[in-house]
Amino acid sequence: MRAPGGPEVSVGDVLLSVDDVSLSFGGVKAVSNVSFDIHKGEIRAIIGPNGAGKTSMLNIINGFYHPQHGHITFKGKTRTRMQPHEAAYGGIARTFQNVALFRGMTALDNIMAGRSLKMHSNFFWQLLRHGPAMHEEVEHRHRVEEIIDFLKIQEIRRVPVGRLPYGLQKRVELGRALAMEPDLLLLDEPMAGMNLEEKEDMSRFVLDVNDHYGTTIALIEHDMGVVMDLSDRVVVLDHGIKIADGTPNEIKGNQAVIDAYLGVAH
Amino acid sequence: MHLIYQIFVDPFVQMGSAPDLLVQTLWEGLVAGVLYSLIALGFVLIFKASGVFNFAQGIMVVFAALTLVGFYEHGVPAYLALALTIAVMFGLAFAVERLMLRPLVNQPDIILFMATFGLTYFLIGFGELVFGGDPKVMIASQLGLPKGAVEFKMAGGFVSLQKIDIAAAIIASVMVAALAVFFQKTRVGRALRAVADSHKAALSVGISLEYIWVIVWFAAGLVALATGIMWGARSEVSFALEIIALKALPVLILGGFTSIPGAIIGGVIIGVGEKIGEFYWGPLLGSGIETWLAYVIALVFLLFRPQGLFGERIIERI
Amino acid sequence: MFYREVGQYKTNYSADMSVMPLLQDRVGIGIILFIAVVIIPSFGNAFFIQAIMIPFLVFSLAAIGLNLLTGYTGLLSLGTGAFMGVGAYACYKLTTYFPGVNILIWIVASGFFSAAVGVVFGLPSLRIKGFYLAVATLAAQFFLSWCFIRQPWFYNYNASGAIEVPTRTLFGIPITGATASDTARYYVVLGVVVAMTWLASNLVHGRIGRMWMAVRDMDLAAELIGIRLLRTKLLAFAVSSFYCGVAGALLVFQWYGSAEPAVFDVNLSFFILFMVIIGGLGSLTGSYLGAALIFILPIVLRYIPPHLGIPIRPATVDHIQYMIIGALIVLFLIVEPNGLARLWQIGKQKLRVWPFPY
Amino acid sequence: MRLHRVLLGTAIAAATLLAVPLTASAADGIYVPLLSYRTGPFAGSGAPIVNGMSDYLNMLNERDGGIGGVKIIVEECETGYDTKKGLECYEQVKAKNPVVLNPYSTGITLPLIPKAAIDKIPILSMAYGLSASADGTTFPWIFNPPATYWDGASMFIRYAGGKEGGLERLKGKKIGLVYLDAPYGKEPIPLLEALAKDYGFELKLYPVPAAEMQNQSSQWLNIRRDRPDWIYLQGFGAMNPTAIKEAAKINYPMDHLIGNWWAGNDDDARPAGDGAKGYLSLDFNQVGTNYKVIQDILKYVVDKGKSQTPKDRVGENLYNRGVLNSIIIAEGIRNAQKVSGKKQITGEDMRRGLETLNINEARLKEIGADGFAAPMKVACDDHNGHNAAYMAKWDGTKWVKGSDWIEPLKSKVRPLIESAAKDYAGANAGWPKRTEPCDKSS
Repeated sequence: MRAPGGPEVSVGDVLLSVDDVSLSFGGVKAVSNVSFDIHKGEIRAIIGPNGAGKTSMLNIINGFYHPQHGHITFKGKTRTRMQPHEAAYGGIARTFQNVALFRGMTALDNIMAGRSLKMHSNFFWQLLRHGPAMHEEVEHRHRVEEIIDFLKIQEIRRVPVGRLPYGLQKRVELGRALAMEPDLLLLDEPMAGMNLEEKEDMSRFVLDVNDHYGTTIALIEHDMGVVMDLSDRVVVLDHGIKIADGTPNEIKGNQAVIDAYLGVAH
Repeated sequence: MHLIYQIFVDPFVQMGSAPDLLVQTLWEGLVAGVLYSLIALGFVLIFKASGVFNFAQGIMVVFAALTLVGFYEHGVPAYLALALTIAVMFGLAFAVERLMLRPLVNQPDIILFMATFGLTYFLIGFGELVFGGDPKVMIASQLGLPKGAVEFKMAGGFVSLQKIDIAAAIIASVMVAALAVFFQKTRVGRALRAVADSHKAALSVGISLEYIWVIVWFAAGLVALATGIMWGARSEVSFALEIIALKALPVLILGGFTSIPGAIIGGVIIGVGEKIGEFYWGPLLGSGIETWLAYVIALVFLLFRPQGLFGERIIERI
Repeated sequence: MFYREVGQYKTNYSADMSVMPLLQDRVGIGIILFIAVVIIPSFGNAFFIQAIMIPFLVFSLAAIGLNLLTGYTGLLSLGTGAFMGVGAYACYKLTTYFPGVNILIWIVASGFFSAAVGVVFGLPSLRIKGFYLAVATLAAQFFLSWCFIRQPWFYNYNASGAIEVPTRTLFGIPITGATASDTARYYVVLGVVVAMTWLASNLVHGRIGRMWMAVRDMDLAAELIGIRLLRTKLLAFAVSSFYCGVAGALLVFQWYGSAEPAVFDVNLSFFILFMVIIGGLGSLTGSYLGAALIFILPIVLRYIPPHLGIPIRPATVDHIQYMIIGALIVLFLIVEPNGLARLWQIGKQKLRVWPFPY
Repeated sequence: MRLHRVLLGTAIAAATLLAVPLTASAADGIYVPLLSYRTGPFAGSGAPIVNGMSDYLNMLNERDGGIGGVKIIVEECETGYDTKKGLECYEQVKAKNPVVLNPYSTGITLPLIPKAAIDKIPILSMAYGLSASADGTTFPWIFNPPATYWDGASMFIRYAGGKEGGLERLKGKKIGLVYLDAPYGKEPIPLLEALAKDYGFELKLYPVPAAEMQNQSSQWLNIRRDRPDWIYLQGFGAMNPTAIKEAAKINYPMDHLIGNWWAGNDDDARPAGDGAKGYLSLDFNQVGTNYKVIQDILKYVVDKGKSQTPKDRVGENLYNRGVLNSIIIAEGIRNAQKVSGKKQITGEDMRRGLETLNINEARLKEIGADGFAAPMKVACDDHNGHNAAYMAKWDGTKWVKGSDWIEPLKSKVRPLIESAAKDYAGANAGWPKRTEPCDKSS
């Protein structure tokens, strides 16, 4: 398997840069000529009104969509067409706007599944479930249990995620993403549909992930409060066009952004 | 070299040398295709409206035909028997909705699919219990369907079109036309299309699913009856007929599970394709290839167009 | 009461992750194995062993095979019968070419052939989903049956057009062919089926099992966590077909003793699918329960009337039996869409809290 | 409570299954199981056959109180022409030590052939199953009188030759075989190929896949292209009426279309009605009710309401064939009682009885089957007899005699049988050598 490893990037350098990327479905332009970059170790927010092309942007970054124009540079490696699993091997993990867990499996198995790409014992040991295979299972179970403790979901380990409340599902999904030990973590509206308390928990997790594991995070979020508190830098999209990019404070004062949100000029 | 000749030259030489056979083959393919389409139509109607992959369509064909002949053998005049059979098919549709679909509503597709297997078994047992397993002669002439054939000379040979086949083609087209009108013009038809698009939406605008399902299963039953009469007239009415229904499946892939025109055109393509293939290329492979040719055609096709000829495009989003 | 995990603490992960963490389960399996290995051969009569146990085990194995594909990976297949056929014919060709080699080796080896064929016909599964895939697998079914009928090479050009089973021995005891005793056949089948069930359960509890289920539950998300879809699906096809192939070989060599191509027709595929769905998708236990219900129930139904002394014609029994099976299938789906396996779970739950309702 | 339901079900199941052997204790009498197929796609031919079989045996019970004073215990086991169920039936009846078994399906016969010698149960596959099993030295336990499929094919060639004015006149002629694409259908091919070499006619094969039984237009288009002079139809079930209709469609001369004896069901020709007029089918039993044996059946069984045969269908072709089959069984039993000197015979005795079977004119008269069938003789090495058959002709509503008795080309068939038997024994390593001694024919 060819995992786009590339040179190690140190904190502060550009981890991922999006150059002049355009994507359209049929006639509809989802993203047009957008460029921005994400620095190693930062929390980067992507905001914008509904239909601004935020989710499409994430889908492009982890290779689910292929832009017609422009390209993505990740860890110094530039590519235009990347398959999702290549992105995963490269170190890009992701959570989804509407939870995309494996509903039939337990929370534990979901998170274990997140480590699939890190497990390599061969088929025949798998058949016997002994030797390397079992050893590997146990070793990764340790890592997974750390994550479970970190997210405080011990008691729901063995519950099929289909039966869990929404908030917990979001948490398990975060757990699955963390299990991949990503360099870049894409969070698509991690707090959508949560009450204040849950939002605070989730925010804490995001921050902890960021400094505890040093994971670079790009998140889409509607709750401005959250965005302003969490993120180091913010990029604003509207109708697929980048209208602003900067620190939370800069964005606060940016007229274009305000117009976009208030719906002026169109 | 010789093989290449056999594959790419010889068949066409044959076609040219005996055009009457070519025409006859095309005709046979067309007729078979029309009947495949009829069965496929039954599938499509039900799949469209209830998302159920109705495996029982095949046995419904047999059941309908048996009922018709059964009534007649018990001294009921042909047309009355036809009417009664239609009534029975309605009863069946009603029962299916009440006893099978309603309790299983919102179950995964595969469960409903499995349920139709149950229905198949039940109908096999019931049919044999009531009518006996022995084959019966279809009462085609009593129903006023024409007998004999029209023949016309052609290029030294002759082409003979069975009147019953012509009738089959006509009846099939009429049914399709009627269904098309039903879907486009009537209120129920529109409701049906709505259901096909989204059950929830349909419910929210106050369309009763139960009602719709009875209608489509009844429609499928009528289609099955027509198929049964036509195919029964071509050979005999026996449980072996059920096998024919499998022929409709490649038609479905080709035409798409939800498209009525797809079913028709797919049926004709498959019918003609397999007859031509069997007749001109079959001998090379040791014949009998029509048992799978249809599937292979459909499969190859599917690789390029996963949603079938007319099926709605499947857009995956996340 | 009887079924309590209380007090069974796991002090390390490997124990916690063993396939059967609960003592009761291990004891239960032990009892079942004891019955299968000791009780049945010593007390079961020829009919019970030859006409019920052997077919039941063979079908269970096939059901497990299909379950790995349909239940665990979510790929609906109607080609099972043909894949079993490939196994049977492969085994026949192998043992006629190399009569010297022990038949058990060939029975297992035949699995690899059907696995290969399975992979080929699994290729479309990347682009095709759901019922479209199901119908696509029918192509495999019909094409392969055609081969078995039309290509004399498969049945060594013999006049009857069917494959016959020569006598083969293990440690000097005949285990195939007419001279093999029921018990000998039974033990061979039992051995193979038990071993392969154990391997299957290892597989589904490990990484591969998780990958399959991930693909089943949400293939896009699976891809985004680094699971290669085609590879995983093809692996499922290969393993599934392997199991079906071995089941097919057992069917001919340990049960039928001779088979015409019609044995592996599409009805067999449906038959196995019933077992998987009624038994419970994504459950190995379910595969056994499903096989038991779908295969044994009709036999029982058949013998009930004569026992109750009801004067009823065999044919009529057959008809009514069809109706009952049909009705039962629908009923089961209504009562418990998740199959017998789920009922089994509920049962265990009840035992846990017995004598209290909950 | 769901659980309880399941547990209860399992309990009942277990109980019933363990109870099965209890019924195995057959009461005093000769146990003759009949494997029937009144259900499934082939029920059309299955029902009349098994009706005829059970009616004759019951008639013997009613009229003479069984055979040699011993009642015959007739029991049906439904196979639906499904090999799976057939094997299950076999295991079930095996426990009740039957004296003979009639599998009534090639698919069921093949697996039983090796078992017969082990379980000591003679298999009587009357004019079906494996042609090679006519070789008694290789297959001491299998009997397939009165004629094999190869005899049938040879009779067809003989008949065709006769019409052409001598077998040598077949030179350069085209002869087609329309057959069900399954072991049953393929049976005649080796013989026809051999004869094609000997007589210099061209053999054309038209296989009909089982799935396409009722969808044969492509096969008949091929026939229309090749224009074979004669066609032999080795079809079954729904395939036959379809084939006959298709033949009529392409205006194929009906008197040149000849079915084997399983293509001679009334239901085969009836759907085509007038279109089938002149269609011929090989036959080794007469049709109709004006034979004493049939009259007795009507008198003692059907009219007494002890049969499930509708009266108007007594005397149909396959019904009478069922009767003939039971005549062979009964005569076998009678012989067995003679050679073994026992009344309550075993399978072993039955094998000897069948091997010495000799139903001559006189005997046929005695059992009231005068002219009902050709005399047949089975011998130790020849388990078939290669007896004569005739052509039945469809007159638009019923079967009538269409020819005199035709002897098969035994000189051609026999060597093939023996070599095929050798091949079979060779292919099935460890095939037992015949140890059973021969009785001399009575």
